[in-house]
Amino acid sequence: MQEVIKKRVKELFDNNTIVRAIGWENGEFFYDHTPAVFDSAADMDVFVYDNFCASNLSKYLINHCAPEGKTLVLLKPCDTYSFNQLLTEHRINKDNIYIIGIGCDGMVDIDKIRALGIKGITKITQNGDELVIDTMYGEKKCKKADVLLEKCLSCKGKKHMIYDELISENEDEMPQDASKRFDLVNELENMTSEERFAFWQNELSKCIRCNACRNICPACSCRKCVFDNSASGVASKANADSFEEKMFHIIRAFHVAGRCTDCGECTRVCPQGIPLHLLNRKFIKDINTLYGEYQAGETADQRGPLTDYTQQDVEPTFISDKEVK
Amino acid sequence: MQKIGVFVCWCGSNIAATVDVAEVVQAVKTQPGVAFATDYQYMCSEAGQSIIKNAIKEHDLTGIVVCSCSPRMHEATFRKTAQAAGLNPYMVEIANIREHCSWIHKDKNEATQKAIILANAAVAKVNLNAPLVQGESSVTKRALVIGGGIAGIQTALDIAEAGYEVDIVEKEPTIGGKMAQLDKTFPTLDCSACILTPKMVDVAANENITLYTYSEVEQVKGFVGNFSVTIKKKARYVKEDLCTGCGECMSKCPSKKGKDEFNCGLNNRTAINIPFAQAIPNVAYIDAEQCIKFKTGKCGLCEKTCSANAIDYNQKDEIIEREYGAIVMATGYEPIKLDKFDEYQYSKHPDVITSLELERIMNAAGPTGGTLLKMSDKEHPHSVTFIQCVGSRDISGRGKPYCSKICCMYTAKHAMLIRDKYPDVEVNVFYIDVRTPGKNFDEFYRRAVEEYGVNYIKGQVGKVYEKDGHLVVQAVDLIANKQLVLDTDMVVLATAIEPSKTARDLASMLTASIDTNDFITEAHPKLRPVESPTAGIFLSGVCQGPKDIPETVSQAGAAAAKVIGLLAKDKLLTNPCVAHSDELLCNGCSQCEKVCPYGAISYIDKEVNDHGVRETRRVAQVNEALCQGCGACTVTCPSGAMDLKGFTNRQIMAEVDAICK
Amino acid sequence: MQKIKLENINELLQSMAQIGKVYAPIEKAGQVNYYEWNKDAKLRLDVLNTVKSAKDVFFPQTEDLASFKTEGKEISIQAEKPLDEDFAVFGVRACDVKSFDILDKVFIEENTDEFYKARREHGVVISHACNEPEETCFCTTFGIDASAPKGDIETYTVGDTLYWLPVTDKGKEYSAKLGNILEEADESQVNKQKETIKAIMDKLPLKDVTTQAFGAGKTMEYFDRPEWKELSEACIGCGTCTYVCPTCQCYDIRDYDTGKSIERFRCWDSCMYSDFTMMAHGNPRKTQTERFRQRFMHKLVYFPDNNNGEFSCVGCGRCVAKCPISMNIVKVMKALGGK
Amino acid sequence: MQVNSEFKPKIVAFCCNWCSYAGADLAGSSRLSYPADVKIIKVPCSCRVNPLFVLRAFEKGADGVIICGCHPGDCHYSTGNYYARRRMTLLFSMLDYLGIEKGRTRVEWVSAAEGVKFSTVMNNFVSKIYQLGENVKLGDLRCRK
Amino acid sequence: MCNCANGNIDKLIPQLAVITDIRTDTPDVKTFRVVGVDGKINFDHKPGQCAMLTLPGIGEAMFSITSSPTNTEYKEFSIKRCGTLTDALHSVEVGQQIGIRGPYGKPFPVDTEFKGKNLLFIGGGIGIAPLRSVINYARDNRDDYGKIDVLYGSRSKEDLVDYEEMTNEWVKSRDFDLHLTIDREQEGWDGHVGFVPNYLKELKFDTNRIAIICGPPIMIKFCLAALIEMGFDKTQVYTTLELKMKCGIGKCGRCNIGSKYVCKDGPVFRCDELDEIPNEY
Repeated sequence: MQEVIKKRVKELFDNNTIVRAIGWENGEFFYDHTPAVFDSAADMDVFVYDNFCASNLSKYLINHCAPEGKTLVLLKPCDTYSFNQLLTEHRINKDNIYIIGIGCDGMVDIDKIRALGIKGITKITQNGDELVIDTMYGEKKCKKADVLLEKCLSCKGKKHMIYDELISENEDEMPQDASKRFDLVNELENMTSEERFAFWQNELSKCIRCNACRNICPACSCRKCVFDNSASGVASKANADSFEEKMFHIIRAFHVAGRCTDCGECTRVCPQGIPLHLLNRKFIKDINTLYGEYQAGETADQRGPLTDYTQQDVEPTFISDKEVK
Repeated sequence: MQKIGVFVCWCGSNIAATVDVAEVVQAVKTQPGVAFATDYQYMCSEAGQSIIKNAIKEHDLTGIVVCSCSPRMHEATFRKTAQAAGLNPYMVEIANIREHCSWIHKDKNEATQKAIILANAAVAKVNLNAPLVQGESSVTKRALVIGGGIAGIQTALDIAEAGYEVDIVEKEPTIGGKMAQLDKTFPTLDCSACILTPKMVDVAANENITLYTYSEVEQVKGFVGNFSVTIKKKARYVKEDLCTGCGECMSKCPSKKGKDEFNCGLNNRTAINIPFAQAIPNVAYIDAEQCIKFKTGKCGLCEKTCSANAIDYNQKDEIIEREYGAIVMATGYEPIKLDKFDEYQYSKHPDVITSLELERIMNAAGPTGGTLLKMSDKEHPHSVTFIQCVGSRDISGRGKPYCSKICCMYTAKHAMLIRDKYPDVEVNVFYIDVRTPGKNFDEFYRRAVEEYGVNYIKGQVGKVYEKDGHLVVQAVDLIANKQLVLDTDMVVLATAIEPSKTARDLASMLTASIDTNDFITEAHPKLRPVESPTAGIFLSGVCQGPKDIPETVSQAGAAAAKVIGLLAKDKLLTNPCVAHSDELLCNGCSQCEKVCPYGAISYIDKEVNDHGVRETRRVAQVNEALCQGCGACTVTCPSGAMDLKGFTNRQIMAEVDAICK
Repeated sequence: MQKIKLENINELLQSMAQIGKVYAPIEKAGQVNYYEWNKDAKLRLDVLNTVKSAKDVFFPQTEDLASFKTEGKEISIQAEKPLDEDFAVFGVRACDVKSFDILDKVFIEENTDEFYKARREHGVVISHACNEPEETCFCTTFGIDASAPKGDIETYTVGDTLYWLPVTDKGKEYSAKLGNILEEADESQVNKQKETIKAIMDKLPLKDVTTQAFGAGKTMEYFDRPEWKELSEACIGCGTCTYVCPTCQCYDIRDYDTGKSIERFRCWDSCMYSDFTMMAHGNPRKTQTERFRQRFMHKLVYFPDNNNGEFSCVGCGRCVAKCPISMNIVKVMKALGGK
Repeated sequence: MQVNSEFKPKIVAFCCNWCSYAGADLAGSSRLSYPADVKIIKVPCSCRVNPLFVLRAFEKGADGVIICGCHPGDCHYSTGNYYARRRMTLLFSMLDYLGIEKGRTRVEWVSAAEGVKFSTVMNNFVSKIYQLGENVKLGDLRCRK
Repeated sequence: MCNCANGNIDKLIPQLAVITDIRTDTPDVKTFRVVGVDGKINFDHKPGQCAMLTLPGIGEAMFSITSSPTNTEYKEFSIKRCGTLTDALHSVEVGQQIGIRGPYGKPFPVDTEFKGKNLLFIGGGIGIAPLRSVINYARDNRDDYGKIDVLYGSRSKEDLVDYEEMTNEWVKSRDFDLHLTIDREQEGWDGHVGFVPNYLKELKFDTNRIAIICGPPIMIKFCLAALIEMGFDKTQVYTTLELKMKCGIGKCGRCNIGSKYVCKDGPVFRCDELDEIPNEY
């Protein structure tokens, strides 16, 4: 697949369809690929596409859809939702963008492999459902499904929501575990209020306010975040008190509620491993149950659930009236 | 930092008895920004206002807080006071220490402490207030009246008489409304058509009035003084300017199966039709659903017949855009659907009719030529039974909770007319209460009972059923306290009335508030009964609440007076507490635009200088004349670019902080 | 040298806790950071890199400086007092130990920061040698020996035993207070272990990363290099690298209104943030490229300029592991220095 | 439930200008008492209430936050309270999810004519807050010192 | 306990002071006179140095001390309204207490390089603030310096800071010439009209002097170019830089340019020194 994509992108450079391409470039190791902007066909030599290209490239387009020349972007199926959402919000200009939708069969979490006790990894190759892992201490194997990134565990499907052309072999494959998407949210909801509080207190108190979750998020694309704006009255930088991280994460989740495509980047990048997607998914679940199924970014012309209403909407009292566990 | 003066009002003993005003004065003096504080018996009095004015001048105050009654009472007063002393009126905040404090608390210490906190919150807000200036907007000197019944007609005539242009939009092919369908009117028993049709003719003749019949309001944009309305004029397939109303086409039309709406569907009409003889405009229209030409492509008889060449099968709906300064809702009413009242057999038995149907039967132009006949066999009835409050004052949920107001009187009228014309007919009226408050109303009702021998029975009808070819009414006589089983030939249902089905959609287009029964809400039930809370929207007739004709006409005149008052102005002052977008923070995401009920937000590409970086960005712009200041947009804006003047994020948070201290 | 069985380590920590607070790598919600130890804490001496470095102990992410009260035009100032009690930080890896030297240069050598200095004076650094360096480690680049971690007391894990070697006077004094919980041991096991570790270090993939191209006096040579733009292209401007870095020391001073007083506190800040140098009339570092350059130029050129050629990086590899887009100082050094 | 007699809750009530604020005025002019712990902030419409304000109140030491607006369908701005309803439903649900006592937040629709309802609502809300006691889960401890 | 020069626990902790006088210089510049709560402020400064002023809850910012060190009674700060803190300062009244810490930065070399030299001060707008301290210091130690020229310009007559002091006191000094200019013609102004760099060229100073420039970046740039054109060497020209600052002691990282920290190594720079640091200001 990597070579097919590389060849095609080079062609597009050569026939002047595009002037730049956004993809991934090789890192120091086999797993640390960096998103990169390629300016010519020759640049594409270091292009890479494999099990470790998890980053969602759609947000880079905000700064790279300038008027001169077309920018090519490689989008995995889940990334196209973010792309559509950015289109909806007029943050990017499709006229200047050329999308190649590329197939994806799930991205691998290197930390999960390490957690299996596999050390000194030098190379990983995929063999069907299995990963063959070369290490300094000999060859190891594991099931790919066991080491998928959190965000891939509730894959929305292999279908691209928007593209100019496709390089994909599994476009129509349906997600296997979509039903499990809200399992953890349910689990939390079924805890007692005290247990939930303890869970989140424990998780959120790890937050170092590095803003990685915010800055990687394609929905958090504000030119200036309220939390960075000293004139907003709520600016804060580091957590001086346990309240501040709660404030930050609640408001962040609220600001992306109805706009979050559940791309999972926030959780992927959190250096402290906070399951931030569980905040976003809570909103998604509530929106789905209360206001009807909604998937942000499915198309570029939807009206978000928070800029919409029906006269019959549920009253907020339904929360306080819920049974106390 | 501001220099704030705080003025604590005693309101006689209303405040001072429960709140230690001196303590409040002492406490606020320590607040940041407070340069002066004092108290006085009645701040709203001349003397009180002088204290404020003098303090503003003497201490060079930049803002004031008045701790007094509700801002709904005297905010305007104190703003004027401030303005008179050279202070921007929006540098005034009121701490409501009467309604929200002294009047509801008994413990003096508790009330005093709360008053201090409320004062502190107001001070905290004023510290962040900025002077605001009211904008000006122009007034388009033309009014729109939606609905061409007696309410709309009267309003339009009055406005036109004052010299202003006025347009009427009527969804039916003719104006006249419900009143045109009535036979006689209570309590004078004069002929409805005779008093209405001259007014309809006046409308047609008035140069200031433009009629859009067979038309609907599609979209309303804008705001008081500057509404922009899209009107859809439905295709009549008859050229209005050519048709003479001669009626030849109707006599030739082979399609005769359409229900005659004017006669409540009691008889049929032709596909090409003029609703009634005095219709204004007196122009035919083609009901495309009934027309053979439209259904099969063949026929065309009317076209051949028409000597004026007025028929045009290719006519299209026409979209008209017009500007207005004021809009009057006169959308009127409909009788409710009776499908939930099966016990009366209305849908099953042709001799169970509604009162409006009876009006048509009694009318000389009606389906029976004015003769009272049973619709089942066109025979003369010997007994007629009226049932009151069908769907009115209903708490079962099947009907309406309110009293429809006109039924008692029109039933008395009907009963009296029947007894007058057909003394052989026995008339029974089942009622819950007979309500006759109105000039000559009770006298009228008593005449029905005493002079005309109408049999009034207090009690509810349990059910109506057919037996041996006639109807049986099963009821309770509450006074005699016995079950009644009554044979009768006709049953007339005094059906509840409800606002026109179009009212709710129109209200949302006009952003006029509407209540749960779909009556348009007035700005104040007592003091502003003909205005909607939305500026520039006025109410005429039953759309505001059940009314009879004289009440409707007086309200129509009142609405007209309000419209004239508005159109007479050259400029309107706008509310300065409007949304404002900081273009440096704006992402251009369009979320705010989606929730704005007034279409006040638009997006433009604009070059900005963001800390030395110059670039063109898509940014939100608020039309300050359109914005009404609800603030819905501010919460959709994640970056806080959109804020509301007078209620900024910082101001509200400052109040929160002060309260939670 | 002394030793204790790892299974008894809680007893050791218990005794240490009696002397003063003990900060150690402790797991909470799946992540290991330095927290104060208590008997319910989950000690993770095996984990190489904590998420936040040990600098958190001496230069905490947030700390109060002063408290103001205002009334009318009057103000009262109540300054926070620097720490005045002894504590220990246990399990510090060689790279983090070295980072304290770098922070000392910033906070103590000139314009001394009393809050930091007090913590350094009161804190005993108990280091822990690395047994299984990871592929992200490149401490050797900065001359750090992971097998001999320095600090006031060095510790080593060999098999099921923790070896304990007080190095400085402060370390010896501290060890003396522990009584006889540790038993005497010889150094042979530890020395053997050191050799093994060194052998592994020689095989690490980043062992060849070199600082040769960088150092004092090279500001103008590197400042306008075109690579900065390419390298920074993917940078999302978060503070992850800064906040996990043991040597980054930028901070902000902010006020918080509690309603009763104004608390002035200091907190970490990041030069990667877009508002870091923002002023009302402009920003001298307008794009992420300039901010990105600043961070690496500071570590590789500016800091050496002011500190006799010493680099402000210890090769701990946290940024290598944690950067959301996998851009890091190693890639920067290779891209700029290799050519 | 143990009730601390010393506990004086801080309760912030956001009231829309057109209905609920007027309802509170009516409660006042009708002398319908409710505890002084409630302090009202006037906003033009319930849709002006930003979740930030609610959290800000808790941050600074509030024990309860209640938002009052016109009945759905009666909004002066026609649609404001519909948006407010969705926003607050989701926000409150999130707070509950984070383990914050759900009784601390509430939305009530109170019209200008419902002075009695205003007073009843406030009495009920305040007694609920007394039951819950001090808000320790969602506040900045520096403000509680 | 008190290890610091300013008698406080740490350099970052301000000491209490009080504003004893507020002078409105221009529509957006006010000069504040500050003394310690118990009389004197317990730190001395040299011309060109700065101090951090605090209004609790609003914030802290660095300002140039505009009074001369020869005046030990008080310190003055000329402050232009341009942000949250300066807005707040502009609204306070005499008697307001504030926090102050300092002195920060490297001063002008008044006792070394400047000594015995002719001095040419070039200021624009609020840029006169740091210069005023040096000018008054030089006037107070008149014998130590040669000819003094002050070239100062602003948008309009109203925007000339310290106009009264300049025209009433400075001009009375020995060997002292004041050259004022405003950007545009204005009624009631019979002085020079034109931008500072242009006026500088017109005045044709010889190179036997040291030039000190302070003003908006664009003015500094053109004045420096003009001076070079006139034959000045960069080592004869001094200027000051302005960057965001928080700590004032070269640690917080904001004002770092190359290996320099403006708060500690500046704000005064000799123009040849600027060539050695990246152009990131």
